[in-house]
Formats: sequence, C-alpha cells, structure tokens
Amino acid sequence: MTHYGCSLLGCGVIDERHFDMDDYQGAIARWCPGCGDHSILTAVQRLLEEEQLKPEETVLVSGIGCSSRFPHYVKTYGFHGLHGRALPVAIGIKLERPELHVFVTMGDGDCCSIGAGHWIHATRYNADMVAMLLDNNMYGLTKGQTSPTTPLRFPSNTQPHGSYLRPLNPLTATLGVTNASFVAQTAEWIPQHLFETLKAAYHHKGFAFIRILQRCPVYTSKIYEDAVRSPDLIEMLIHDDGIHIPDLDQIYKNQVIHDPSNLNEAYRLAQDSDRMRIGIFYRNEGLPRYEEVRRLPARTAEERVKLLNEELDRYAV
Amino acid sequence: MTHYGCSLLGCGVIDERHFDMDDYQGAIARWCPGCGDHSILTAVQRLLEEEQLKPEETVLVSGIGCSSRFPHYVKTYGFHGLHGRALPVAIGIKLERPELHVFVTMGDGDCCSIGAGHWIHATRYNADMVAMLLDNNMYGLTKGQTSPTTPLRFPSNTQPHGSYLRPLNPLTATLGVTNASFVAQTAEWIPQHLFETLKAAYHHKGFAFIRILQRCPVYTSKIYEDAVRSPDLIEMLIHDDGIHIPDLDQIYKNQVIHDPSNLNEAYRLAQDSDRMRIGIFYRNEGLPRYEEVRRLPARTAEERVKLLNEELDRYAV
Amino acid sequence: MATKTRAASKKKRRGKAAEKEGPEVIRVPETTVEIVSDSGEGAQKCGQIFGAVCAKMGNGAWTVEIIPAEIQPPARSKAGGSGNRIRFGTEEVTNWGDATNLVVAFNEQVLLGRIELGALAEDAIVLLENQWATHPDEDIRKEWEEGLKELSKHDYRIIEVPMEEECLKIVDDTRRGKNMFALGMLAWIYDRDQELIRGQIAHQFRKKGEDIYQRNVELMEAGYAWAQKNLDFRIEVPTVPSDVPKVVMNGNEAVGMGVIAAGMELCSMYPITPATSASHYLGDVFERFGGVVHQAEDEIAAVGVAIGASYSGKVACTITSGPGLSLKQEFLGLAVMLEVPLVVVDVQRGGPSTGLPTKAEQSDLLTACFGQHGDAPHVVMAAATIDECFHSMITARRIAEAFKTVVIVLTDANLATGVQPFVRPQVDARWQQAPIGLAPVPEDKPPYDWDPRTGLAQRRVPGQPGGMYTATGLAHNEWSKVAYDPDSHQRGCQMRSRKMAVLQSTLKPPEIRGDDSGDLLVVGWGSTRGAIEEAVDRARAEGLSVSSCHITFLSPLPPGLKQMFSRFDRVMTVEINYSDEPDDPYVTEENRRRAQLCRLLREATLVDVDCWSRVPGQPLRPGKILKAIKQRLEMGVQV
Amino acid sequence: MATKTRAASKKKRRGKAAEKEGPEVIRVPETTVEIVSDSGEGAQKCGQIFGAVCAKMGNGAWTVEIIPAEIQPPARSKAGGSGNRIRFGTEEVTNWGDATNLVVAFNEQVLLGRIELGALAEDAIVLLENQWATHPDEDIRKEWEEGLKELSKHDYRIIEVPMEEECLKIVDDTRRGKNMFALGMLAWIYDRDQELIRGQIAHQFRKKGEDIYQRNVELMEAGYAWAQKNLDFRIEVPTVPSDVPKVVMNGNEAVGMGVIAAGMELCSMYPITPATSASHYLGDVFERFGGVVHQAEDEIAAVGVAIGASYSGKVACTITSGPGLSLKQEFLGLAVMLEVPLVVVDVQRGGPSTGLPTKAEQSDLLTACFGQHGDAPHVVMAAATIDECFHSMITARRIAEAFKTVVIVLTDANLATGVQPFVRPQVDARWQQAPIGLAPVPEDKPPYDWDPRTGLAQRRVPGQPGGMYTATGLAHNEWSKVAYDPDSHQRGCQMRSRKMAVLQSTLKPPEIRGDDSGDLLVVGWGSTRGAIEEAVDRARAEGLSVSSCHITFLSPLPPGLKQMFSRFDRVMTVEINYSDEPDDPYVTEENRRRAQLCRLLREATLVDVDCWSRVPGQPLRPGKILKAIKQRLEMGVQV
Ligand SMILES: Cc1ncc(C[n+]2csc(CCOP(=O)(O)OP(=O)(O)O)c2C)c(N)n1
Ligand SMILES: Cc1ncc(C[n+]2csc(CCOP(=O)(O)OP(=O)(O)O)c2C)c(N)n1
Ligand code: SF4
Ligand code: SF4
Ligand SMILES: [Mg+2]
Ligand SMILES: [Mg+2]
Repeated sequence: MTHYGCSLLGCGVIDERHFDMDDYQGAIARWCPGCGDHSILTAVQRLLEEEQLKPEETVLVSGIGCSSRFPHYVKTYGFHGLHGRALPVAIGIKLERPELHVFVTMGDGDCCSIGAGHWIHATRYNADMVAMLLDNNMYGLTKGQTSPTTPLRFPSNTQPHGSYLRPLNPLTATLGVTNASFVAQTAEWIPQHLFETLKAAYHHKGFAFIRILQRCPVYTSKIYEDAVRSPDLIEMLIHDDGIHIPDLDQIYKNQVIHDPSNLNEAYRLAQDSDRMRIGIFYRNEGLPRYEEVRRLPARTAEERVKLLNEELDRYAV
Repeated sequence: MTHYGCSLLGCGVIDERHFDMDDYQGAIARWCPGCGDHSILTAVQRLLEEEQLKPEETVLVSGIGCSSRFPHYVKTYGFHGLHGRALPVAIGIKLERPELHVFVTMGDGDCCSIGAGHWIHATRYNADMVAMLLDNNMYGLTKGQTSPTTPLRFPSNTQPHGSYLRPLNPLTATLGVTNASFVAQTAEWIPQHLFETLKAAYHHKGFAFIRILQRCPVYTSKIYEDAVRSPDLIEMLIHDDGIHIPDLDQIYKNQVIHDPSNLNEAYRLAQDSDRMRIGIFYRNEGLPRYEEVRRLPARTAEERVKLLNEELDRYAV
Repeated sequence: MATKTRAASKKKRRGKAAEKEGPEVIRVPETTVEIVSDSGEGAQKCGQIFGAVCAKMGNGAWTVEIIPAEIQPPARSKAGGSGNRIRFGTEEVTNWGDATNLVVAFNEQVLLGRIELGALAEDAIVLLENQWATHPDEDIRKEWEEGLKELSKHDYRIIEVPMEEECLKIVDDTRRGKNMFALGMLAWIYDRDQELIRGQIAHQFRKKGEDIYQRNVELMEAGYAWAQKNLDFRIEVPTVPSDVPKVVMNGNEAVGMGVIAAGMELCSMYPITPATSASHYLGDVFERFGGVVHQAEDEIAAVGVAIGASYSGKVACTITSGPGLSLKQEFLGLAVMLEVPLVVVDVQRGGPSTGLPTKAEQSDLLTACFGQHGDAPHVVMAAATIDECFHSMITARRIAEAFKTVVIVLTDANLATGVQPFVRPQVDARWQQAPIGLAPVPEDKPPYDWDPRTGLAQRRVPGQPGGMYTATGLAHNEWSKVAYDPDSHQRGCQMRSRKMAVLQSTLKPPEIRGDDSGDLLVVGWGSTRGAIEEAVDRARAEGLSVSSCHITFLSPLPPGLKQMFSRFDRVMTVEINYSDEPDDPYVTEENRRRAQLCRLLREATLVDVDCWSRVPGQPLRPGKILKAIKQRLEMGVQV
Repeated sequence: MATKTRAASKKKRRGKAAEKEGPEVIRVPETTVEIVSDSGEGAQKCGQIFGAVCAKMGNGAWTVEIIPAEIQPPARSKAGGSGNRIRFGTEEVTNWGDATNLVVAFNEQVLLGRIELGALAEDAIVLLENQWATHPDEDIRKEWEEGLKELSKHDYRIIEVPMEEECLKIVDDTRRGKNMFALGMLAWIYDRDQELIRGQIAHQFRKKGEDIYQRNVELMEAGYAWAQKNLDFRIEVPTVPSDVPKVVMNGNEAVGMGVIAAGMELCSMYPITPATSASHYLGDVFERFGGVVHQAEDEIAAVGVAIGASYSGKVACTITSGPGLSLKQEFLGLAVMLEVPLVVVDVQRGGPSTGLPTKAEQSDLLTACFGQHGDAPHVVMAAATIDECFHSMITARRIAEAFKTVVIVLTDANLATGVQPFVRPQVDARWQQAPIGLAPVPEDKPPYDWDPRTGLAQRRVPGQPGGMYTATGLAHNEWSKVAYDPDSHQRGCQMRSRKMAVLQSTLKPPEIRGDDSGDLLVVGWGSTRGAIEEAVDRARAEGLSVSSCHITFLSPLPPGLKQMFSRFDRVMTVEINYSDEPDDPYVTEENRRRAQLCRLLREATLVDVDCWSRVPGQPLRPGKILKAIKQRLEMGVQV
C-alpha cells in the first residue's frame, strides 16, 4: 500500500488504494497494560479501516493527557497540542479544510476542566467532527489528581481524603448547550458498542460528542470494576435510530427504548445518575454546521487582486 | 450614618447603624440613558437596603464590560477585575471570607463567552453568592460585537451580515451542570420581578444564577422592544416556592405553575424557546456549598507552629 | 505652524477694525484643528470628513480621535470630550503635532477639559457654541459664566457661535446636526472643496438614505454661510496635489486591508479595544474575498483556531491587544515549537492589566519578545506608519512562512485610529499565492528535515500523501517523535534559534536620519516615528547635532546597531512606555527601570543607551521630544 | 571520588585472589550510586530509602529521580529506565555530581540506556540482574547476550546478581520485591545502619500493613546476606554525625512546608508536572493547619481564586510550571495593578510549549520578568537549594505584603524532586501573623495612599468599615477611581515602579565565592548553585583564578553587580536554558541569542557578560561546567 492514486494530485485518476488496519498503525501505544485507551485506539483504527479513510485526509487532534497521546499511535496526520485546547485547533482545521476527517480525543481533565469553555462553544459551533471524551475520572498523565468527573469522596493525590464535589455530568452539560447535535455514551470494555457508537458519530453530520467510560487500572481501577463484571449495572438505550446490537442483548438485559430525537427525554435519562446508561442520547442532523454556515465561494488570486483594487479605490484620495 | 458599632471591632457592642439607599450610592453611574443596567443597579441597592447589609461586609465582583462597571456605582467593597474572570475571584473571596456577602455581575460576553469555563465550574462549586448575568445579547463596552446570546441573524460590527449561530441558552447551560442549585430569569424592565428574583437569590444558600434580560438601547434596542411593549409575549413561572407577584397578574397574564424543585421540568421550560419565560426555574437548597465543604477549624499561630514542628520531625535526619 | 500662530494673534490684536476689510487670509504651511463635543454629538464624524477632504485636496494630514474616558460620560463634562483632531499641511504630516490652533467646541466644559490636557496652543482660536448663556437651567448658565471667566485667563481668541440656534432653523434634533454645521464653518475657514465634502458626506451617510444625506448637506452649507458672514479671517494651507495616487484610512483599516492583500484566508479574533475595529473592517468586506472572520469564544480559542488553520495549510492571523496577547502566550509557544507559521497583530493600548483600553502605549514590546515560557524564538516587528500597517502584513506572512514561526506585529491605538493619506499600494498577485500544495511526500523524509546550518525545513500539511506525522508541543526529534534525551532537545532548540540568526543576517541596518555621527542619536520604534523625526528635524534646524533612527525589527534586532551607536556621544530611545527618571527617589543607575527598547538595545550592544519615555495615554508630541533632546544634550557627553 | 574510582579499578585488576582475604574496604570521601529498573519495579523507593538512610547517618547527600520518558515504557527498554541516583559524601553534597560509581540495574537494557546518557563513570561497578541469561524468551536471551557484549566494550566491573532467583525464595511476585533486595545489597556494601533502614521501610510501607512491611524487611535482609557472601569489596564513605538538627526532603515538599511556615491559608493550583507534588504534599497535611488546597478548573481560575483570597485579606499562593505561568500572566498583571500581594511558585520544566514536563530547565526567567503586557513591576526570585525552597516562601510572603505586589519564586524540576538534608528550620510564630486586621478606616483616606517617594501604601480589605472602594485593573488614581488622564497614569506607573527601587535598595550585593577579583567570574541562579560552586572549587584547586557568585533576586537585581564584575577579566553565566554558541553558523556577536540571566545582566551592567548554557533536560554536571570554565579561560581576556 504505497502507491497513491493520482486523484490526490488532481489528475482525475481514481484512487485505488485499499487500507488495512496496519496502514493506520502509528507508534506503539505506550499506555499502561490494561488501560482502556488501548481498546479505544483499536476501535478508532477499525473505524478508519471500515470507512477506508485516507490516512492523509484524516487528522487526529488532542490536548495533553494520557488519552491525548492518541494521535501518535495512529498513522494519520495528528496534532498533539495544549492541555484543554484540542477543540479550537480542530475547529480551525475543519473550518478551513472541511474535506478532512477530524477526530478529537480528550481526557476528562482536558475537556471538562481546563477545556470546559471550548467544549461548550465547540458544541454550539457544531462543526462536523467526532469528539471523544476518554473519561477515566481522573488526571492520569500527571499521576492521579481529582478531575471534574471523579466520583464524590474518591481519593486522589490532590484530594487524598476524597473528592469534595459530586462529579460533573458531561452528558447533561453538553445537552444544555444550544446546537448540541449528537450526544452519546459508551464504554471501552464493550468493544462492539464502542465501535457502533463511533461509527454512528462518524456518520453524524455535525459535532458528535461521545463520552467513553475508560478504565485506568493505575488510578481508578475500582470505579468501573463493578460495571465491567456485572452487565446488569448498565442500561442500554436502544432504538431503531439509535444503536442496537442484538449480540449484546443476552448480556446487557437492562434496556430502554429511547428515541434520540427527544431532547427532553435525553436530558432526563442523562441526568438521572442511578444507572450507567450507554447509547445515543440525542441526535439531530437538522442543525447547521459551522464550516457549512461559513463556507464561501473560493476566490482566485486574480479575483482577490481585482476586488482589493476596488476596495482601495474606496479609500483613494 | 458614620458611627460604626463596635461589633466590627470585636468588642461585642451591638451595631446600631441603619443604612438607607444613599449609603449604598457609589460613583454616578455612567451607562447610556435608557440602559437597563440602571434599573438593575437600583434593584441591587434596594436589596442591600432592605436586607440592611453592611457596606463593608458586602463585595461586588465583576469582569469587564458595561455591566461590569457595576461595583464602581455601589458603595461597598468592589472588585472590577478581568474580562471573563469574575467568578474565580468571587470564589476566592467567599472561600476565605465566608462571612462576606458576595454579588457578581457579568455581561453575556463576560460570562458566556470568555468566562464559560468558570461559569460551568462556579455552578458546580455552588459557593454561596448571587451571580447576575446582565444579558443585553451583545458586547456593549467594545461597541457592538456578536455575543453568544445574540439572536440568529442579528447584525453586529463583527458579523454585519447577521450572527451565524443560534443563541446560547444560559439557562439550559446552567441546568446541565451538576450542583446547579438556583437558576432564574428575570427582566430589568419589570422592576418588581427583578427585585423579588434578586431577593430570592440572595436568600438562597448556594450559587444563585440569575439571567437578567437587559436592554441596550445603543446596540440591541430592537431585541426586547416587543416584549417590553407586549407583556403577552412573556410567560411567568409562578409557584408558592417560586416568585409570585400578585400585582403583576393583571399585566402578565401568561402564567405557568412551575415547581422549582423539578429539574427535568425546569430544563424543558428553559429549553423551549418559543416563549420568553421569567421566574425561578430551579432551586435546590440541599446541595453542599463549597465554602462549607471546605470549612476547617481555625488554627492559632501557636497551633500551627506546633504542628509544623511535628511535621518537621517526620523529616528529621 | 509658528507662522500661523503669530499671524492669528496679530489678528486678534487688530480687533474689530479688520471686519470692514473682508476676511484676512492667513497663510500657513500647516495647522491643527480640532472639533470636540459631548459624545454622541457627532464631532468625530465631522472630523473624519474634514480630515479626508484635506487629504483628498492634496494636504498631508494626520487625524486622531479624541475619545472620552467613560462609556457614557455625562453631558457637558470635562472628561467627556469626544471628537477629532486634524493636523494638516502642505507637506506630508507624520504625527499629531503639538497643539491645536483652532478648535470648534460644542460646550465650554469639553473645551476646558481639552485645555487641562494641554491640547491647545497658547494663541488658539476657539469657535464656541454659546446657547448655554441663555440655557433654562440656571446651573448651566452659571457654569457657562464661570467657564468663560476661566477661558479669559488664557490668550485664546474666543468666537461665540450660535450653532444651536442656527441648526434649529433646519432640524429639530441638533444632536445629529451640529457636527455638519461645524464642518461647514471649517470648510469656509480653510476653503475646502465643497464637492469633495458632499462626496464624503454621501460616503458616511449613504446607508441611511437620501433624506439624511440632504439634511446633512444643508446643515453643512448653513455653517459655511454663517462663517462667511460672521468671520473676519480665513486660513490658507496650500495644497499640493499629489503626483502619485494615494489612499487615506486609519491603521486598523490598513491592517485589515493588509490581511487581505497578504493572501490571508482567516482572521481569528476575540473583540478587544483598540484592535477590534480591524475585524469590523474585515467583517464587512472579507467574505467578498472568500475570507472568514472567526470570532472565537476567547483569545485562547482565537489563536488556537488560527493555528489549526495554519497547521492545515491555510494562511491565518489573529489580531488582539495586550490582555489578549497575555492569554495567547501559551499557544504562541506551541506554534513556535510546532513551527507552524502564524501572524499575530497586537494593537497596543495602555497597560498594565486592563489599563487604558482606548489609549496609545508601547508597553507590550518585552512581553511580545519574552512572554512565552521556555525558549521560544520568534519574530517581533512594529509598524511605524499607517502605510506600514498595511505592508507589514505582507512582510509578516512572508517571514512566518519562510521561517515557519510566529511573527508578532506591534501597532498601537495611535496608529489604529489615526488617519493618514499614503501612497496607494501596488497590489501584487504573488502575495495571494497559496503557501503549499498537496504533493505526496516520500515516506523517508522526516517532517522536520531541518537544514542543520539554518534550522529551516519544508512545510508539511494534511492532505499530502505519505507525509503523515503528529505535530507535538513536547520535545521532539526530526520525525516529530517525542524525545526527551539531552541531544534531541538541545538540537531542537538550536534549530529553532538558528532561524533567527539567519533572518537577522538578511536584515539591513536601519537608516539614519541626519548625520551619521554626532552628539545624540535618538532611537525609536513604532508609531512615534513621525513625532521623533519632526523633533529631530527641528533640533537640527536649530543647529543641534542630533540624528535619529527607527527600528522595524525588534526581534531579531537588525545588524549594525553597535557600530552606528558608537559614532554618537549619546544614544537614547524615545518611547511611550514607562521608565524611571534618573533623578527619581531611590532610583540609581543600577536599579533604574528603563524603557523597553532601551533594554533590548543595551543588552545587544552594551552601549549605555539612555531613554526618555512617558505614558500619557497619548502619542508623544514633537515639542516635548525636542525638549527632552535639548535636556539630554545639556547633560553633556556620557562616559 | 577520584580516590574511589581508582581504588575500584585496582580492585578489579586484582580479581579472584582477593576473595579469600575477606572484603577489601575502599574508603572514599564521596560517591554516587544509582539503582535503575523498568518503571513499576520500585527502584525509586529503594533509592529514596537509601538516600534518606545516608542522610540520617550523617552523610551529605543529593538524590535525584531517574524518570522514564514515556507514560508506560515497554519493559526492558533503554528509554524506560526508572530509579534514583544518590550522591553522598562525608561533607555536604550540593548537587548530583558527574557520574555514577556504582549502579544496580534490573536489566541490561535500562543499564545501556543510562550508559548512552553518559551517566556512568568509566570505571563504574555494575550489579546486574542476570535472570535474562536463561529467560524462556529467546529474543530476550539474545538481547542479553548482545547487551553483555556491548558492556564488555567498557571498563566497568560487572557483577552478575541472581536477584530474581533469590527473591523468588521469599515472594512470588518479584516486581514488588527486588527493590528491597537491592537495598539490602547496598546496605552491606556501604555498611548502612540496619535499624535506620527498617525504620525507613516502615515509613514507606506503614500504610500497607504489617505483613508487607515484614516481607520487605526479609527481602532487604536477603540482599544484605547475599552481598556479604558474594562480594569481595565494601565501600566506606565516612559519616560525620551532624551537630545541628537536620531534615531531609525534596524541594516540592520544602515548598509545601514553606507555604505552611509562611502562614499561608490557601494554595490555589491546577495540576501540572513538576509542580503538582507540592500540592500533593499540601493536600495531605494542609487541612490540619486550617489551610485549603483549592484545585481550580484551570490555571487562570487558580490564580484568580488566590487573588480573590488575597484581596480579601488572606495569605494565598499559587503553584505552577511554565505552561501554567503563561496562562496566569493576565491575572498577574492585574494583581500588580491592584497591588494585591501574591506569591507565585513556578517549578520550571523544559520548554518551550509542553516541552519536557519532567525535566529540569531554567528557561522561564524572562517570561517571569516580562510575561505580563504593559509595565507590571513585580519581584522575581529563585531558590538555589532545597533549604531555600522552604525559606523563600517566607521571604516571598513578606515582600509581597510589604510591597503589595506579586512575587514569583522560581524553582525547577531538579529541586522539586531532588532530596537533600539541610539544617532544620527554626519555625517562627511571627511568620504566622495575619496580614491585616479589620480596623475602621477614616473616610477621607484614599485606598491607595501612596507615599510619593516610595510608592508604598497601606493595605485595605473588605470588612474594614469606612474603607469601601472598588479595586480596578483600569488606570486609576489614589481613590481607585478610573482615571485616563496623562498625569494619573504616569503617576500610577511611577508609584508601582518606585517600590522596586525601594526594594532593591534594601538588597545586599551577592557574596563572592573565591577571590573578589580575578580572571573569571561565573554567575548563576537557581538550582545550578551546587554544581557551579563545585566546579569553581575544583578549578581553584587546580590553581585557576576563578570565582563565582549566585543571584537570588532576579528582578530587581541586587546592587553592586557592575562594580563586582569590573574586577574580573571575564564574566559569564552558567544556566540551564538555551543560548547560541558564539561559533554557531550565522551567529554573530550581534545576533547571538544569549542565556536568560546573561541578558538581564548585560542590560543592567553593560558589562560584556558571556554565557555557557545547555538544555539537556537534566541538571548540569560540575565536570562539564569545569570544562566550560577552562575553555573560557583559554579564550583569553576580553576586550
Ligand atoms: C496548561 C497546562 N496545565 C496543566 C498541564 C498538566 N497536565 C497534563 S495532562 C493533565 C491532565 C490529564 O488528565 P486528563 O485530561 O483526564 O487525561 P488522562 O491523562 O486522564 O487521559 C494535566 C493537568 C499541562 N500540560 N498544561
Ligand atoms: C482578555 C480581554 N479580552 C477582551 C477584552 C475586551 N472586552 C471588554 S468588555 C468585552 C465584552 C463586553 O460584552 P459583555 O460581556 O456582554 O458586557 P456588556 O458590555 O455588554 O455589558 C470585551 C470583549 C478585555 N477587556 N479583556
Ligand atoms: S495512567 Fe491510567 S489512563 Fe494513563 S495510561 Fe496508565 S492506565 Fe491509562
Ligand atoms: S452600550 Fe448598551 S449596555 Fe453599554 S451602557 Fe450603553 S446602553 Fe448600556
Ligand atoms: Mg482523565
Ligand atoms: Mg453584553
């Protein structure tokens, strides 16, 4: 897989390349053994393969954190930027190069703490991209500090006597934002569900926000342990317009039919913290996307020069 | 009113001062004639008077914007800080000096744009203060740029062909945040409602967020014009536990009974943008307040020295 | 100017007698006029039109805004004056000058405010609205009387004008009319072309409909007629129609147009005074060019979006002012580390902190150079004129792309709102070239294929087959792989730093104005250029041995400075930022906090560069600079 | 050290014969040991205990962490080495030294990684786990063989140790055990006090229960026994029990304890390496003192909360590292403008941008000085030792309050994780004093009642009756009223600036180590102190005319520098930040980008201060500094 179809060079020949998983393999992933990020990486690579996305037309953008090492491990273009600031960069890319496929990975500190303002506004811009929140309920890379999603009273290095606040709910926070167009939750230890959610997000036209429950065996091993062992603790949102994986019906018996177009119901389901719910909470393809709203007719250099001269005329002495 | 009761000096004599409106009069307000900020200023001063808050124990904190000039116009302590950063400062004050009464004024750019991350997190901290969003749907001080709450297609100096996005909804955004404990909306041109809302917010134990619809005759004169003229465009949320002003019943005939303890209903009512609703959307006094959660027994210098020596012992060679 | 003021006071002494002879015509090479009102009364529009007309007629001109300190100052308050000050002359005018020779004031309070600020020449002519004498409000009448008493202490020539009364003959609401009446008076006094004036009125009000346009013209004509009938002097500032085409605009419009001319596709910003009007301008026209103004949620996001766009191969800039620059610093460091080209415009205002948002200052120089943590070599340059506001965008893009780094362009509130005619730029289609195509890249070519001598490397952007890599702000090797070993980091720092030496080697030493040796060399940067040069020219005219030079590249500094400085007995910078005076209490040679360019020059050249700087929130005046020059010369030769 | 290495290699040459005689005892004044493993195998714990025991026995000691580059490096990889390096000696040890004399390595790959980094002395003794020779995985066996071949190219004395085998006799999972075995071996070799070791094991594992403690002691004893039986040498580093009480901790613990000792009530932070561990420490103990660690949503909020607390009369600090400092700059400018006291700790790491988060660098100096837009005078100081990490908190608070300004204290990753014994601080109850009471204020007293000569004013906080005012970041007069007129702004800038001159007038010139004149003066700041002084001492011992001085206050700089520098033929700084070398391509005297302190000194003194600096992501080695000194001296006298 080294020959590039000429289409990329604009000469109209069809691009006949086929990509397999290996083609998306970047550097060897350096997360801890058992880290949930590994399965998310695999799921993303599977998606790239299934969708046959051209590596050179795919960009992975991240902030800083364990989860934000993601781009290094995928052989596409990558942007491993600043803590909390993945989304503005991703918007800049999508706004100016709407033909690129943009995926964003963020940690819970990255997205919900320092990046909270950008997260709110990216939701509102609704630019077409997949935004993954890899939520291990903790600051991993900096070695175990409380994050906004850390459960109440769960100890960390900065709050060794337990966290002081109830965890922020990333789903309701996103649903509270005007123009939220795709809000889903999945868990990395249910690879099929993870994959289907990613796929739905990729096909969604707009800003697709997925919270992925992610195990961190080093700092928060206990948090998802029960849910991993007891599928009964999980409730699946299913719907014809949502995600339904019949294979999982036998394992995940708690199911609720939820129409992703119902925003109020989405809020109610997301808000109620008694159960761990996974599935698509909300989807609305009818909302304008920022890069579309701002799209302009391209101008040649000559046109611009001509217009600029006209403009200068307006200011001529 | 110049004699200070000795209680402030800790000698136990009762403070017999009485404060009237004049005692809260700071510099002369320099907003444009007809600016809604004037009535909000009056309402706050009335509240201070009604509650007989000691000027020296009251702190007004703001960011930067027309609305953020507020503290200069009230004779209490004031902190006119940085654009978007009023809330962290207010939290610092409340956390360390919980006995002070803290009021925060922010503009829509200040709070919802540059300050969005702090707004989310201040809601979650739930420190006891009144946070007012003076929402004129525009950047006033910088002379007319689109803000997050500017209505779709409304022109501004940065978006002269009309704003590109649907406006952010500050109510649903706040309701999406875990620990949101008081969310209300009022309008400055209904002074009684404004006052009662402020009062309820002041008495709320926790972070009381009020969005105040505010007219800016200079940049957004048209936006609230209809609603000012036609009370029918407004729907009042009323409830025994909410705000109900019988005097206004004749004018504001659209009323809906809403129990402020119902979060899902609050979200539904806030989310539906067909009507302009005012009243208390949500209130929950059962949530822990940050300054309470973090309150610690005071230590004398001697105690600290003793403890520190013990601590040094642990590291002794 | 000296001529003019003397003529005017002679006039004054002659008194009533003159009236019989028809207007006396006073001919001056240049003069300064201001028009000042309560805010909202339209003095600014009047001034803008007048300035534009002067320029179009072939005068050199420099217009600055008079901005009130408050959002909505009360009417008739000293701090509330709003308007314009126009200095114009037969030759090019490069700065706002020293003092106003003629002022039209809508009330005595705003006038007194201007006097307190030292704005008026000692013998200024004042045209003063006099409705206040008979105002229904007694307090106001009293203020008026006291005001006149105050005014009489000065040597001004006061001419009371019944503007209100005259305007009411035409309109009901004089708040939107008096300014055109004033314009008419000025038109008569300075004999301005009526056709041009009508054209400018049309330009300003064309959006508001024919009616409004007509009314404004009528008011203007009324002012003209009133002046013709009542004034006994006219002032002639000969015009020299230019032989090269010129344009006239303010510095922020020039920046905006420069952004377009430089082929940029995105201006990502967050509103902040005094930078915002550049994006207002772009907001208005950029879409026609296929360009986008992205108003981000904050300054951090604004620069992040620009970096994302540039990373993906587009041409992007971000425009801000001091507080915004502080917020962008982390991202600027990232762009330097990733070697993503980026143009940043900082329209400086008064600092520190929120400071003086509408006022000119040059105090962001050091933060522009050193505001990023770690060693983040990048380019800092400054525009000295409105012309340079335009052209620096083109230079900045070129350098940013050639050296794959950040270029910060400093302008300031003085340039941003100042209006000046300049030679019409010759737009070049090459400026519009896309920075990079999407050609495939051989897989064995690293994304940072640094030339070890220069640190330069080819750019690479998404869409290029075979070129996939992950840009990272962590220390990395040429493959953009995270590398924490000592050699990789030392090498990365080296590569980024060497680009600066290479750029510096292509710069020319700044030119000296005046002799290339002498008693004193005055060094400046940014918007002070015109005022410094005027001061130096005046000093030289008085026979003093003074020269000046002006620096465009602040980092890296241009070559040849040390040698140049060594040919002068003293070197000093003149800047609009804070410095301790040598004789301030507790201040010693050792602890003196010097002006910002002064610090850079001392470090680089080891020459004992002195400084004279002030932070008046205004441009410096050539007269004050001249005084400082003389004072420095009197202090004698340095060690 | 020289003694030791020679002794060791002599030993090596003697070979087997020695075994019969009982262990040879090699006596050295100081030595360096390291223990290195895959991350997760506990080498760090072993090293920490060993370092603490050395200190407790009366050795001077300096412990640094060996940190892998990756979050989770693969097992047995060169870049994955994790552990500790302990330099200890009879006298005080002030830095990490040059090279390791004895290393315990858990596999040959991490050992090779350390060798590639130049960590080992040429004649180092290596105790190497040898389970790999018989490992089931063929690839590993091959790697082992190739590794041994590689090792044989050097002059090391390799001793294979069956650690795995021995440990398996006691535990099933050697990942949590081998480190104690290694500790036991070291205990025998260096004859460490067993009681103290057991005490430290208890200290480390006491939370995990008696069982775990016992197992660890057993493993340690097994290592001791193995060494006793199998090794033919012991190394003696004489201890001198201290006559003053000492404590031992790392720099971040010292900062945390300093925060408490300084009477602070709030540490408001956002996690960032390498600063976070200071707040881990505080998170653990601060509540007992009535103090709060507030983990904010980001760095901007963190500093905002601290400013709010300080504004309201409490003592607050914020702790961060480079990227966080960049984000805080806008708020720091505000604190300067409001004159709200604030202590900021910047634990520097490698930059620019995200850079090298775990590595030491001194490249935030200029941004600490100039990172705020506008003119924002404030104080920058640096801790040079772990002792100073503690005491600088007390000084910083005092200055911040006395001068009502921001004090930035710079430390770095070297100090943060380095462990050193130092004289136990004498805690003073006055440090705990509340900064201000709530006494009423006369209404006619302005909130900024600046002393015009010094700029100093009394503090005012909410709760003080009669004192109501609104603090504002806009330009303001003494009443804290917004004031944009030229005089008010000039005056405000003056008042804020004068405080710096006053502070500077109270500072003492730095002391010179060595003669106060000579061929070369080496100037340093921050954590390089020990290494520079050792290098200078060595140079002097060789008869070179070199002295050094170390600067604590970077802004304002202390008095007397110019005069001091003038007594030396050459002056150069030694720093861990980037500078161009004079002979780099394209680099000239004019465009050379010099090290950061060097720039400050040149500007202030106009002395041609040179610099030698590197960015290895590690502390500098005294030997390398010595080399640089010699090279500079060879370059001869400067102009
Ligand atoms: C501006 C800035 N602040 C702080 C940091 C330090 N930092 C790096 S990653 C991180 C948080 C990591 O947690 P999270 O985002 O949840 O990602 P995870 O490691 O858990 O995947 C922090 C605070 C930084 N690099 N930059
Ligand atoms: C960091 C920073 N960015 C931008 C600004 C410029 N600025 C001042 S006020 C303001 C917005 C004002 O709008 P809003 O918050 O809605 O308040 P309003 O004036 O409408 O009351 C902006 C962008 C600033 N002062 N500081
Ligand atoms: S620390 Fe946690 S989140 Fe980070 S790589 Fe390890 S397991 Fe994953
Ligand atoms: S611009 Fe608008 S918001 Fe600002 S003071 Fe005037 S009316 Fe009020
Ligand atoms: Mg996390
Ligand atoms: Mg607003």
